[in-house]
Amino acid sequence: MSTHSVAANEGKIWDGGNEPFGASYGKLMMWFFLLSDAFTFTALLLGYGALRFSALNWADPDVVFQSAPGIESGAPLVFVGIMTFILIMSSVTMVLAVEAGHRNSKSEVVKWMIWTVIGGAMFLGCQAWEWTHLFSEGASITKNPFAPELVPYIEKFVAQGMSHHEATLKAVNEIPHNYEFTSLFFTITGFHGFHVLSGVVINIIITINAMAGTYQRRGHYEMIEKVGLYWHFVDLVWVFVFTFFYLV
Amino acid sequence: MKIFSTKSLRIFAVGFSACMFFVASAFGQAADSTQKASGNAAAAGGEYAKYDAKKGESIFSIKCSSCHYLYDSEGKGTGPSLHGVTKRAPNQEWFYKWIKNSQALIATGDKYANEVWNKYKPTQMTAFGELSNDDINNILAYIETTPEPAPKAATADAGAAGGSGVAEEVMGTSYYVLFGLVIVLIIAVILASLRVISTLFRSKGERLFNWNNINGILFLVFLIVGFFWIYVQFANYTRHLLPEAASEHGVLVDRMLMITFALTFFVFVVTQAMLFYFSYKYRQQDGKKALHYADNHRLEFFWTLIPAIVLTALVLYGAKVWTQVMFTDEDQEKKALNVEVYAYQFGWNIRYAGEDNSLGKANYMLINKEFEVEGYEKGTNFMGLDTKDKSAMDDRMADEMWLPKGRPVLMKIRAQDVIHSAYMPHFRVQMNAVPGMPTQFMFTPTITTDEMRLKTGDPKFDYILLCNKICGASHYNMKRRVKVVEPEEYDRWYKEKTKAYFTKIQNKVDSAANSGMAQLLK
Amino acid sequence: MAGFDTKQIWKVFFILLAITVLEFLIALTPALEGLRTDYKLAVNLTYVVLTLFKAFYIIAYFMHLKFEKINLVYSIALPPVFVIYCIVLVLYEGGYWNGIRKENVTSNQKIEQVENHAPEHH
Amino acid sequence: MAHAATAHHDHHAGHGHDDHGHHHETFLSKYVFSMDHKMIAKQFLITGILMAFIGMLMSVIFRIQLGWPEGTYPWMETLLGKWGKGGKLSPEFYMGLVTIHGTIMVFFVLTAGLSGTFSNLLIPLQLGARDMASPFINMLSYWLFFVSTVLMLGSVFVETGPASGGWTVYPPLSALPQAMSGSGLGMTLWLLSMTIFIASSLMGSLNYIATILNMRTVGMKMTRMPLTIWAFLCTAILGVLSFPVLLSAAVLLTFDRLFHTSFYLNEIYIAGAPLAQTGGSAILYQHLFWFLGHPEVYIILMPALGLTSEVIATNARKPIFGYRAMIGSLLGISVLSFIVWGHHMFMTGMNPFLGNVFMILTLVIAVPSAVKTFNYLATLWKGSIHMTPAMLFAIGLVSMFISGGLTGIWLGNAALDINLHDTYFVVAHFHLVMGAASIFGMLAGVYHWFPRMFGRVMNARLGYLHFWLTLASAYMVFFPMHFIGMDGVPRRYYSFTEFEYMAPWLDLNKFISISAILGSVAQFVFLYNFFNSIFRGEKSGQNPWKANTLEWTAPMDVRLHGNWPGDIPHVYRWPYDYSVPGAVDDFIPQNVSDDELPEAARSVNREQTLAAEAANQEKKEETSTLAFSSLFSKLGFRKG
Repeated sequence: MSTHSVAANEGKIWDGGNEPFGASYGKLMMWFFLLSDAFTFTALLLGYGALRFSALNWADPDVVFQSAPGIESGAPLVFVGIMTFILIMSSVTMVLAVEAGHRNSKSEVVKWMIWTVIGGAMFLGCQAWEWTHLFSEGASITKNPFAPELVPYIEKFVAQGMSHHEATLKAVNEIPHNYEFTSLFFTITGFHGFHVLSGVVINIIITINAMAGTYQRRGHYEMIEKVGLYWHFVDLVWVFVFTFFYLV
Repeated sequence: MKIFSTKSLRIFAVGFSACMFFVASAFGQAADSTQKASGNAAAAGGEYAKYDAKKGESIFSIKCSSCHYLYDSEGKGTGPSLHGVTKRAPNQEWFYKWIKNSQALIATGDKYANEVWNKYKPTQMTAFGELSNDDINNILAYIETTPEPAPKAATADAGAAGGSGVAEEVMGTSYYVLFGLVIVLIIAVILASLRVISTLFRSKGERLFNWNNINGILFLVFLIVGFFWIYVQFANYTRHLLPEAASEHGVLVDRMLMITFALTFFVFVVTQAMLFYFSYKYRQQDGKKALHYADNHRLEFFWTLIPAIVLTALVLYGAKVWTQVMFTDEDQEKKALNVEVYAYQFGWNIRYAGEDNSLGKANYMLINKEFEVEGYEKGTNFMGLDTKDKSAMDDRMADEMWLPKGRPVLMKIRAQDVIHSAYMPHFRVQMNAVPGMPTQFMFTPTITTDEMRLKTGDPKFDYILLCNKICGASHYNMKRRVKVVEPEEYDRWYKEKTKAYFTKIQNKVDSAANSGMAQLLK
Repeated sequence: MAGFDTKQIWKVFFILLAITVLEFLIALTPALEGLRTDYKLAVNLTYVVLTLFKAFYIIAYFMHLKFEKINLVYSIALPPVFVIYCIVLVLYEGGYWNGIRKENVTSNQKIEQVENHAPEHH
Repeated sequence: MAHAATAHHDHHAGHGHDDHGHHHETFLSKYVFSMDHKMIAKQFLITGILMAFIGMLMSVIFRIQLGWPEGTYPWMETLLGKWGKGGKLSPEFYMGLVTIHGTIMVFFVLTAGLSGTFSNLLIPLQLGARDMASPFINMLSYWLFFVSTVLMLGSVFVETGPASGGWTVYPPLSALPQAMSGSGLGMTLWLLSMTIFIASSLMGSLNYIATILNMRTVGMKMTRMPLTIWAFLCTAILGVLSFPVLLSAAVLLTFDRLFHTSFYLNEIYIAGAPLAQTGGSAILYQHLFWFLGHPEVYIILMPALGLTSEVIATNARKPIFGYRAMIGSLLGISVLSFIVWGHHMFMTGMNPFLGNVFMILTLVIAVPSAVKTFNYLATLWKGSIHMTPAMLFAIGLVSMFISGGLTGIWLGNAALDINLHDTYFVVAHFHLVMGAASIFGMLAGVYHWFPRMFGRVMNARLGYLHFWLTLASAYMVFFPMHFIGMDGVPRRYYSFTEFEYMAPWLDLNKFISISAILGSVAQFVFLYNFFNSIFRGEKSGQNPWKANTLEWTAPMDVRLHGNWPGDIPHVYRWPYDYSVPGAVDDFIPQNVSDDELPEAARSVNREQTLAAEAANQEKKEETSTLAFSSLFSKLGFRKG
């Protein structure tokens, strides 16, 4: 076996002095980092799954997410649909930037990168709106106005002459209830949002670099590819968050 | 040529100062313990003489002793030592409030309460809402009228082997410290002299020591001495191990343990012997060359396959025992004696199902709430029992866990604050107590406490329930006595216990056994 | 470079869009209300499967994994097997907790009780 | 051919491999914010040693409490202040010491100190790379580690005391400041420190993986890598996949603490009031924690096993037995380690059905472990063992690994775990198998590669003294604990005076404490030897142990950034060609090609081994003049 001594390099990919994965160390590190980050999100979603499975009741997503700017209620999931579309769209522009990078086309890279940054910023804006809206409904990381056990109280308070909104706020502030749903929602979407935010920041930096011609000088646009991987990963995570929080 | 090089001197200095450090500590300790005056006992507490110190003692031993000692426990218990506490606190009323809920008292801005809090915070005292003012007076009576025990040396009853009383204790300590000192000294002397001798030899161009031989031989010596030492340990320590399992499934567990022990010990002896013997045998010697021998697939195949087969057998057997122990069907559970242990920092509340053999439900939000049930007196609901659940009404509270021999026991385990673990080593029973997630363990005690006392030859033997999951400062002192008795004796005790739970209510239930109360229970 | 041409990218985009729209249809079509309540598990599994499809397209095409060397593909695709194992076990465990919780709901954990003894709330 | 390697490096513009030797170095860039992997390795090592001593002295303090529970020591009050009132260690601080001792030892000494040091030192050197893939991230990894150690030690000095929930910090105990004093600021610092540590570990691991995959020199096939590198690779993969799960667990715990969420809290009544936080599950944390926690055990152990493989083969002058089986068992252990975490939770209220699943998978791990043990024994068999201090420690590791590993068969069995869970038996088990064994591996590594780090050799006789004292005291401390544990004595108890049935063990506890103190004193011998040898040790030759691996071909000028002047040597063989029949010397370095060897030693394979051995007997006295003309023969170090 290994005691066989052969010529140093027969040109096989695993023989050393080579890149067996056909990827530079930077790309490899990004891939493995993403794998690692995937486990972080997995653990969070696992916590979500286990707690949801163990809970005796759970908020109905159709009720929670039924608002969009301009529509106070009655449009379930429309807004998150828009958010999903924005994020997928920005993923597409990112791929287009990478593709342009392969053709060493600086102007196109910059164009698509700017679109990607805009997409990311729009997504963040949407998330900010959604959070604000939920806050205004009385939700926070430790308050869950959608908890089914609050419904009778809200009804009671409404019967006492309060508006539905007031009654909800009163109930959520005074009655102990299970707020796992909102805790998990804000934690996980927050963690995802944090990833989007850092992605946008990184995208801005590399857009500026691309404008300045750094990658042109370097001769390749691999940096765009690496950052692109990260950006798609953020999209990927959203796909799961979307399914598990909004649909299931 | 220097006889004492700076290097050897320095090694010596390090070792020596380390030893002196411990010797000094030991004597510091000796001096300290001899100074412990046998202070004048029982002087205080005159005004508490009218209360029942005996009752107070029993409550103290259950509720207080995890964290408090009576005398001189500087640094030992989690809380202060209590003798003389009535002189420190403002008045009797203060104790009622403090013991029932110290945090609430602190929040009111009470001066002394805050003083105590500032001294001990953030360690909090468990709230004992269930204690009545009378109970508290009884405890105080016990605290203030109990004389300080004479120093250990006089009583000299400390445990079977541990040995000893203060004087011997100090002797023991010094002995060990001196022992350590001597070893280090010897090593230092050997080192220094080796250095001198080898320098002498080296100056003549010779090597005195063949370290390969020395280390090789030391491996052999280590092997022999080590095995002898292990033998000595088995000879000395096996008698201190747990006595035979006192439960039905415990016998299975023990059998499994013996098989695993035999197997692993055999492998242990063989592989360690091979390792050290090879190290000795194949040490480098002049004229000997190593064998170039890189692998042997047949050999490797066998020593993969054999452990795999053995382990498969172990796993299957283990899974069988585990399944037998842990999986109980509902019928069995209904027939079994239903007992609940409710862990809190730092103690256990024990509840028995009533005549319906069904434990009432409980809700953590009701703990220590005043409760009022129609027809009952007001009381404090210290286990958070569901006052609407009829099966809770006849549940009984006990200070000790008594179990009838030969009857399956379904132990329901709950925790009030943090994770604890209900561990009863003699029954081979253990299960964590998780807040918000009741767990259970079913077992059948087979040996009564008295029988076990005969078997172990220890007249003071007792089964014990202790906490085995880190739960806070007094984790090490969270215990409850368990007593296994003949079924008839258990029945007698159980009937007596009917008075113990829902103290105030139960008195009434008894006095009005034929009234509406009894009907309510049905 | 293989796998990167504008046509392909837009094609994948439309596939992703189509799957998402399908998910919305399942979630929102009033006619399917009965299906959603009666076959909750099956509907949820459908969502999960559709999500996995989306994930596949993102990873394979956008992240370009499909066109990488097979070594890289395996080293990225295999570790999530642990995740699946972990998910199965932990969800199973969650279901077990649910059983225990159901068993221990107290009869008066309902409104009055909670109301009378409401603890301080953060 | 050599240009392949350089060309390959040019490809990664932007990091400073190629300017070795040229750039101007200040004190800061050379010793503090160095990006040279050798310097970073030294930084990890010295921080690790420092941490090890802190952790060890903590254990001495609580061992004194356990050995002499009634004793009072004036110096304790001087040292610990309010935690040692009246010269007596307080129960709160005892818990804190136990926790910080565990955390420091597990994460800072045996994860960062062991794997960080040797991965950094050996991966580029043994693979023939100029540096890590990303020297900058490598530097960042060390400094994040450093920050996390500072925070962790800071936890000891906060007013409410250090984190004290045990190193596993199970909530609710760790989530609620009301539950114990250590759950205050100390706990927050613990979590913060761990978060930073995870980032550090992740950066390190990514670097190791990328370097191992991409930066091997020409001819360094995966199947020619030394087992050390295989071990580091598996370790890094485990780290990348498992640490993030702890990160999530820590984030959720932090939220429970700071924002009053209730991921881990349910139906709690504490400090005289019901807690508003409800609806979570304490067991969820345990699942997440042990999903990391179990691989972590192997993250600790595997580098030690890797180092030992190399040290044993080199010093027994034999090829490591069953190289492929060794790799296979490393991979097997890695994979299995992800699916057995539940064996830490048999008694925690986990679904008993899962108990069966986890038990079966757990005991499967024993098989690759057994293979490793037997392979070590077979390597020693008919060897020519050079008793260097490193070799002694490597043998010690095998002994500890056997002793501790066998009790794993007990604890992995759910039925036995009923009575052994959380007792001293567990303490004995993991201290032997992952504590002592890994420390032994680390020490073996330090003695063996000290010349590579500092250009000097550590004093062997002090090494022998250190070894024998350490071996003896390790067994004296941990072996008797099995008996205590089998008697059902729980761990993490502040004293054993409160229970009658524990009384017989008071004497033995004294013995254990004395042994622990003895063992700790012995470590000062090492400390002295280590620092003394850095400055005054005997200068090492080029290849002091006559080893085959590439690191000994690089010039011993430790300041050289870039490792090899000129071209990186190519590799022609596996690293275990020791005592090859027909060869002149009893070792053939990896960079020696067949052409440079005598005819008889070429292309030796298994089948030919015995025949060649016979031939070798005849030619024993013969010295071939066809000696290889490599770097080694020119250097002409002493023989014998």
